[in-house]
Amino acid sequence: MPDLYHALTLFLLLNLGAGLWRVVRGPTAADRMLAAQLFGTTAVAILLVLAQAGGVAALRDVALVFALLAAVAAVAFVRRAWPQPEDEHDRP
Amino acid sequence: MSAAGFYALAGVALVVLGLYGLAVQAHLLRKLLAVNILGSGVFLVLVGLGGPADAGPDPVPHAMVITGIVVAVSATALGLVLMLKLTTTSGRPTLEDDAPREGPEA
Amino acid sequence: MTELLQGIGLWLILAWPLLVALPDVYRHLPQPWLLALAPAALLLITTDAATLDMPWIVFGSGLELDSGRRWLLGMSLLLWLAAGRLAARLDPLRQPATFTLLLITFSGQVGMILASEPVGFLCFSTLLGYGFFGLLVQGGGAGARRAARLYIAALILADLLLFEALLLAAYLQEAQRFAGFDHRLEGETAALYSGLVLLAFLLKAGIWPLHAWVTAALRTAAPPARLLLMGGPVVMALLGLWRWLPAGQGLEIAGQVCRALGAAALIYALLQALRRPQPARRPGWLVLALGGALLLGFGQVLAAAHGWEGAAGLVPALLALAGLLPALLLWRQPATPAATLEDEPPWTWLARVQPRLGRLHRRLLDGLAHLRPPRPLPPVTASSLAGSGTRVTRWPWVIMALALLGLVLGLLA
Amino acid sequence: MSPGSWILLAVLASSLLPGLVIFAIAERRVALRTGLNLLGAVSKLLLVGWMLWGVAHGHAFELRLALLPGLDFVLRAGPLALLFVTLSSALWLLTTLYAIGYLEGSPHRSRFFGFFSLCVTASVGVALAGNLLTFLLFYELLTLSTYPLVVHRGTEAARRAGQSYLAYTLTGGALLLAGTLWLYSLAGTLEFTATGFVHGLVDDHRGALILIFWLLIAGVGVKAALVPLHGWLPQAMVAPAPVSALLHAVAVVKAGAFGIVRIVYEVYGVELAADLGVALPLAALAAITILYGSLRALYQDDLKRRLAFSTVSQVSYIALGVAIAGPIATIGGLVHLVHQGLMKITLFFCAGNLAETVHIHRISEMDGVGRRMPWTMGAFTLAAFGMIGLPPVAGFVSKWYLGLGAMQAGQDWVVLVLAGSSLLNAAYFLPILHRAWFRAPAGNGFAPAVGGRETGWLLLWPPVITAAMSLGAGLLAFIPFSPLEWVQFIARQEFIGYD
Amino acid sequence: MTGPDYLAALLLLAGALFFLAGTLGLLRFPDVYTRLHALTKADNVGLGLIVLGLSLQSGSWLVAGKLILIWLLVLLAGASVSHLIARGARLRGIPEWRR
Amino acid sequence: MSLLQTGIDALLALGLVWLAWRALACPDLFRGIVLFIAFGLLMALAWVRLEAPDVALAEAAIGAGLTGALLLAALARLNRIAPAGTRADTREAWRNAPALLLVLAGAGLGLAVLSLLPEPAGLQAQVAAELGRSGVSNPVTAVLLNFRGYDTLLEVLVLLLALLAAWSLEAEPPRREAAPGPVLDLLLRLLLPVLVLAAAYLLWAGAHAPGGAFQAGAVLGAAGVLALLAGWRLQPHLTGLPLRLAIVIGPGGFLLVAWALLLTGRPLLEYPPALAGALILLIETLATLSIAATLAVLFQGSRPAAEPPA
Amino acid sequence: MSPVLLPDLPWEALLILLPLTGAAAGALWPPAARAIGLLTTAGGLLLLAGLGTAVADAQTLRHAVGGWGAPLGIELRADALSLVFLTATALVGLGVAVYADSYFERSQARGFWPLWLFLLGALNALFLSADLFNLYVTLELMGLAAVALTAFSGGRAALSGAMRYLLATLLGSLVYLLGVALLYHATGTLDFSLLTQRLEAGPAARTALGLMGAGLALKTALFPFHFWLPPAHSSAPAPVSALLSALVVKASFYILVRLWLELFAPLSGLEGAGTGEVLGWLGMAAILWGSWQALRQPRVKLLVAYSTVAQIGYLFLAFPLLTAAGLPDPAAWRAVLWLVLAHALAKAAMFLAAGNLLRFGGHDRIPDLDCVAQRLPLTVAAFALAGISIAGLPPTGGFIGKWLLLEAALLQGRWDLVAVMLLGGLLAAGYVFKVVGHFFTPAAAGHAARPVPAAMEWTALTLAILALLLGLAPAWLLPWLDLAVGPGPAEAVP
Repeated sequence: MPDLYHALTLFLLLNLGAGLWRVVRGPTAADRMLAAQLFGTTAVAILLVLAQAGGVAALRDVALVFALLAAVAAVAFVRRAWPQPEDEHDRP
Repeated sequence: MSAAGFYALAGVALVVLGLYGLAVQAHLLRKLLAVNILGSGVFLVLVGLGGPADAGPDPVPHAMVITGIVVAVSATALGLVLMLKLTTTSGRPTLEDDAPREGPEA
Repeated sequence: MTELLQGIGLWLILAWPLLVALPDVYRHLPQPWLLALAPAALLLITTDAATLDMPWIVFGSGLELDSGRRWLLGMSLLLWLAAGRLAARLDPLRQPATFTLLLITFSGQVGMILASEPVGFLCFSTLLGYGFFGLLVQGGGAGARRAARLYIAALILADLLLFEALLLAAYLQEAQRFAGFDHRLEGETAALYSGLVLLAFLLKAGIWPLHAWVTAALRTAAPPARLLLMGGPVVMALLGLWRWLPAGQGLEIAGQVCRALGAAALIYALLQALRRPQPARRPGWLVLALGGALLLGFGQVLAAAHGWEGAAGLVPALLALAGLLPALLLWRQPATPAATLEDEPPWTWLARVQPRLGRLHRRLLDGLAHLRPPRPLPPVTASSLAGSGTRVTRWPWVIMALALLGLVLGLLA
Repeated sequence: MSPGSWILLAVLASSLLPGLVIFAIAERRVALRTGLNLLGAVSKLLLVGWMLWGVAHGHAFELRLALLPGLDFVLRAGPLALLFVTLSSALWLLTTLYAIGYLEGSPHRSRFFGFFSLCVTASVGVALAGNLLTFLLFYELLTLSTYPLVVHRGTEAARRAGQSYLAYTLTGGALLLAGTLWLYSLAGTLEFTATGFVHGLVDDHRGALILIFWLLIAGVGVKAALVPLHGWLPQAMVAPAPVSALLHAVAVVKAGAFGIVRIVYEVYGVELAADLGVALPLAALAAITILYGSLRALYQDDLKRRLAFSTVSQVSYIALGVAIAGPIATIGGLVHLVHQGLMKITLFFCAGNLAETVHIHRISEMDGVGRRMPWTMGAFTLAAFGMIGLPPVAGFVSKWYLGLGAMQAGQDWVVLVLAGSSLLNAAYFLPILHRAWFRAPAGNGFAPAVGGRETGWLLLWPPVITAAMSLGAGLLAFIPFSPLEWVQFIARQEFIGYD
Repeated sequence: MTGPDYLAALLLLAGALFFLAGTLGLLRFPDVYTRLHALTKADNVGLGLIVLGLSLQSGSWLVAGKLILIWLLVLLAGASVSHLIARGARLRGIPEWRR
Repeated sequence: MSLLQTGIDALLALGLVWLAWRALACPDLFRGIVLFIAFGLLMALAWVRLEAPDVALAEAAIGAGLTGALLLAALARLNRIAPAGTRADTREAWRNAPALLLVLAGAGLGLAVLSLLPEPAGLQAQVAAELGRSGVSNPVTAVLLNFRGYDTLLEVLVLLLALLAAWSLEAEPPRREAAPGPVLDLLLRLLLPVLVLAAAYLLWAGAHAPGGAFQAGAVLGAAGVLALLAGWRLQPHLTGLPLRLAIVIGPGGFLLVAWALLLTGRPLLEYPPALAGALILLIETLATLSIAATLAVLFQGSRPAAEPPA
Repeated sequence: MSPVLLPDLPWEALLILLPLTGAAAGALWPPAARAIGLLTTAGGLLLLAGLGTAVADAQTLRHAVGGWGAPLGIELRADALSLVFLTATALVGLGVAVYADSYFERSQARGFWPLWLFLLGALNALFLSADLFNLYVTLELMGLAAVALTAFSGGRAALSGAMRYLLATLLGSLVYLLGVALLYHATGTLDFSLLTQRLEAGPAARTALGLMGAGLALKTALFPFHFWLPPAHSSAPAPVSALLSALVVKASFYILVRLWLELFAPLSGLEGAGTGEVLGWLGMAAILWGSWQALRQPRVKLLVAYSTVAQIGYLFLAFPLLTAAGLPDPAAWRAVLWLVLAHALAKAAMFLAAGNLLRFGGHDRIPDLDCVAQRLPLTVAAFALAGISIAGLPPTGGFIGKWLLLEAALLQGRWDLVAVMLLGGLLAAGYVFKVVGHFFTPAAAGHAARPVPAAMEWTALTLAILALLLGLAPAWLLPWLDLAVGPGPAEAVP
């Protein structure tokens, strides 16, 4: 079973790495932000798996914090940092 | 090599990256990013070197890193405010060519 | 008691004229001229001989009045009285300065006469010399001024030579009195010493071939100066020769030189006097001739090993006479305007060369000036402002990284 | 502390304290300031008189305070020190009087007199210093306290002159510091002694000693204006006349010259200096300076500049006398320290009078000024004669001993240098006299005298007094406590073989 | 491994597949709106399945509750953020993809 | 240590480095920040792998969450301030020579690090030995608030200082924001209580498990940030002394405890063993409040008093 | 010494807590900030006196924070070395505080006082700390406070300087922390005295030395890491500039000295000589480069800032002197400590004087100074006196320091150092008097005098006079310094 957990972790990590491609490519800021959101979720998943794998309950707290704060950056993006479309960030 | 070794070496790499970013990047926001990355690298070395020990992880570096993270966030916040203020005053978010020719304000 | 009085008297005849010479004093005295000379006259009449030793003055000075000196003192009194009369006729604007200078020269003259040792003699000769320079310049024409320039050049040179001679003598024999000079001068040093002294006093006396200033001065200077010329600087210079050179020591060479120069001067002066028809010129040549004659005689004495003692008493009297004689001739003669000068002084080539020398010298100095140490700190100017200010680029970061690398690698190596 | 040591502090304090108080005095309180100045000057003179009397009777004054480990702050009043101290304090009084008259009504007098007093304090300290460190301390203090005086006028020229002055003197100070430290690291002491303190090192450190000698000489040579370190001196002429007088006659150049004396005699000792082969080059340097200064002086039309180059020339007489390294020549050099001071201060006072009263700054403007200002020019004439070395003015005495000493030491060439210098002196002073006395004034003549006097009393008396003193110093050279007598006393005390 | 373990493993693998699908969608879909769609699959279903699998394994209701709470929180955040982003993209006029 | 675990660790380590590199090197600032947020996430995972859950918590709360929000907000302001032309931020500045040198330096550093790996020395034994007397059972909290409580005191003060420093610079006036919209409002209303609860939980858990004042404060601060983002503002009458009190009370309380202990004749910050737990909890509670307030206010950037009337 | 007068209190703890509490109180209740600030600063002096007597009694005071003791907890340590730096801090701090009271307007002052108290507390904490990581925290506290103060006036130059400073100080601290990490894992302790016992030469120690040295050198602005200093120090408000130049750069230097004296130099087998030489070369380069730059600056404050760069170079000259001897050479350290004191006082006075000039004329362009000597005599005196001390001219503290250092260099035959020191002194005199010269001249465009409060003039002058008095009192103070650098062949000095 632990091997499964670890394999799952590795898989999720690889998954995460693939998602990075979207962050790099964009093309719009929204896309990048979406990818970040996916990261957060994946990280929560990884943490939960690891908590189970290592028997470290505290990692669930970490996951909880992630889950709680996942929205903060995205909201900050939407409310503050999302550039107007005429800005160069959003040009494909 | 243990896993901790990976992280310690990654920390070294982050330090190098941070240094380089700090040196060659002009934009202040990026310089602040570089400082943060540099700091993360140092923290990684600090904890990573502790490695897996028989007596369990050494809590002292953990405490030190937590302290360091708070310092980093404080400094980053201050740096951001400074950068914004500077950009408001000079129109540029960089330090380039802004030799203080004019006198300071009395 | 009398000694004290005499001492005070000796002092007074020197100091009193100097005091009166101050214009502020002079102006407030009745008959200042006579008053100034009075102590000298009084002393001359009342005292035969007097000495005053002043060990704390300069290098231990002394004043002395003896029979020989009385002759000369008398001459001086007469001459200066006459000169005072002449000066009184001058342009009132010039009178005060002339009187002052006359009194200064008088003091110098009397001091030289009375001095009992060479340093004192030298001191007073300075007083006389520079005072007389003033007299020549004062009230004379352009010719007189030129003469004065020549004179002062000769004077400075002569004083220097005398200073050297004196140093030599003092070094050789630690004696600073005239009396002590006689003995230990020997060989080359003796020749050097006598050569220095001879040259110095010949310069001061204006003997041929160094006579240019004398003739010029006699033609163009103001009357009082002309009157004093022979009895003042010239005679005093000859007196100096007499005092400074150890007569009777068999200084052969010095004697020969003196004789030769004296004869040449005599002949030259006589020939010139005969060649020039103008009577106004004659006193000048007479003075020259007289000087030459005196020198000739002096040379004789100098060269003689013995037998000059008899002449000793005569010398001052002779000098006094020589001082008075031209004065008599010049008494009423007017000065010649400088414009009519026909014979240039023989040193005129110097005047032609001098500018060139001056240029050369100046060039040399310019060269030297460029060798000065580097300029002081550069001043701050507008242009230096524009270029400065800090310029902070990224390179320090790179350097820092380099240094970091160097440190780390250096330590690991 | 020896019993009489407080007097040394008192001598320093007598100018230091008034100086510090004067800084704080409001500009308009002339009487208070003047009173303080004079109180300080007179009390200093009295104290110095006391010390003179004491030293002449064999008392010793010494003050020793710990400064650094192994190094003390030492003040000692020996005969040599007192020579300089007396000169400084006497001339300070006169210069103060003169300055009061000279600066009447001009701005910033509190500052001026404050630094003036500091300057005198420093020069007295230089004189009294009992070891090289103390000497160095006061030497630099002198530089610093003189600087504000040089730039006092606040013009651009003054500022540049000040920069130049500092560039030279501070460099000199640095060299002196280097030499001092090096010497200290070798010898372990810096205490002045009558025959020098470095004998023991000569076997092991011959080369170092020679180098140190030149470092030290270069250090003090800047102030003594040895060629080629003299460049600051003529430039410093932009300062007011009392400052020039002080710089040239009393404080700065004399401190340098005095330093040379101390170094040659009391650090190295004459014999060692001769043995190391450094005395002769020093003499040659001094001789070159003498001639060079005179030559430069010939071509100056600005009166003060001419006097400045004359100073360059004349001060080196002191160095020359010291470097000849015989007792008689030393007497000549040391006595010239005083004589030159008296004469040169007279000349500068007179130049100041001319500038202040009839606004003459150039020699070409001096035609006929003798009639307008007979006393001033009389004093000037006397001092100029002294400079030329005509008997019986003081300069003659110096030259006499220098010449005699040179011959005694077998350095005959020095006599020629002296003769050449005299000729040049005559060549640049006599034309001035000629103009002043015998030429007719140009144009409308000079501004008429006010109230029948040629100038203010405070301006007139100091030069007349100093002129009289220079005459007296020569004429009465052998009376007790005359400079010459005192110098001979020094020579008797400090040179074995001279009596 | 017992039965629940297999179930849990299956759930976990399914969750992982959904994550993969979400990621692939994020990478392959042509515009922001369609990518949003893919992302929510990962959020909601992927994490949900993993949480479910882990809850089975945790053996404690408390832990299971906590896991589900975390999932709910992620759901809440994901839904809100997706909405906000979609709305923002519309407001900013980012064009929809059309075939 | 299985191969899988090594793979995870290697992947994480490489991912960290790659993310850092891209975050610094990519030409677009916004992308850089997003990558940096991702970097923070991975850092938290790395901490987990390094058996440092406390750090992971702090990193998750502060490093990933708050720093990201801070950076994004700053970027937003920057875009508003700087005209588009001058904002062109990144030159392609990667140059080879210094990079090479730095890599060499890094290699040297790495060697030094490797030399230490075999037998690192640590304090875990001492900590374990004294844990009983520290008043808490979580060793990290014991170190943070008892063994090295002095560091933490200074640390809290650093945060206060940063805030004061930011306040001493009057930032640009805040602008009016668009209405939050119903979804965001709902999100906030749902999330806020949870966040507060979570903060309280972390604070309470800190005594015996990973957690503590910083983490709790960060979570609470995130609540504040979220509220600010949703357009909530402090009532004007609260922006004065009350706000300052909230900010100062953490370090102030800590200092007061220190003074009180000093006055009883103890060394600096020596807790009586009986009271240690209570005192630590008190300090942590106050610190949590202050940290939260400070972080939220720092996010806002300027003094709340400068808000325009709504 | 006098336990009757001063009770036995934990002075070191009080010295740290008092300003920090003041800062917090000032932040809480701004209207009282001024009173709190002044009282706290003055109170620090009293506490320092208490600490001084205690140290005089016990030589080294150790204070185990939290009662835990060395390996586990943090220790405070007060000895003569820290006392030297604390004294400089207290004196300069008081002067600057009084000055700042007049300098800042009321509204500004409220912000200033807490920041200043933070800085003061951080400095005190730093000088009293014996723990490597605690030093890092104090460094950060100090650095951020300094940055905040630098940016305080809010002008463009100030902000730019502060930003640069922030980045430099963060970088320096982090690099230092990396070194700490290595040392901690090499030895398992952070405490100085334990480290001394446990540290062995090896790659870790060497790398740690290199890293900590580089980081601290960056924070100390040693050439060529000085790039951040002139913009920051010249653009900050005058009292802040004074604090930065006089104290803040000294703090990191203090750590470096500590590390060197207690950790690295005693390590046999560690080729410290090479490092010492490198630091010495950099010091020499700093002296020459800084002085030369100072000479070229058109503004007073920039000039003074570059002067700091140069003066820091002097401090680093001691490192080769120490290692060349093989053993600790107290002469060199004594000189350095003396220079630290003298420079702190003098440089503070100079910056305060420059602030007065700025207030007076509205600018600090050197050629445009307008007859300042007449109108601000006290300021001019302060600047000149301080400048004299900076240039190492007698009779000032700077001179004594330079003398001692030169002596140490000469005794070891280091002519290169001697030459550089002398040249540096000359250049220093050059730039000081470049300014002083312009004090006397009128400007091309003159202006009316603007009032400068008397307190500002007098504080500058007082500090300058203290620097001057320092030159007169070495006989009394040197024994203290000897205490600070430990026993050694001090008597070997002839």
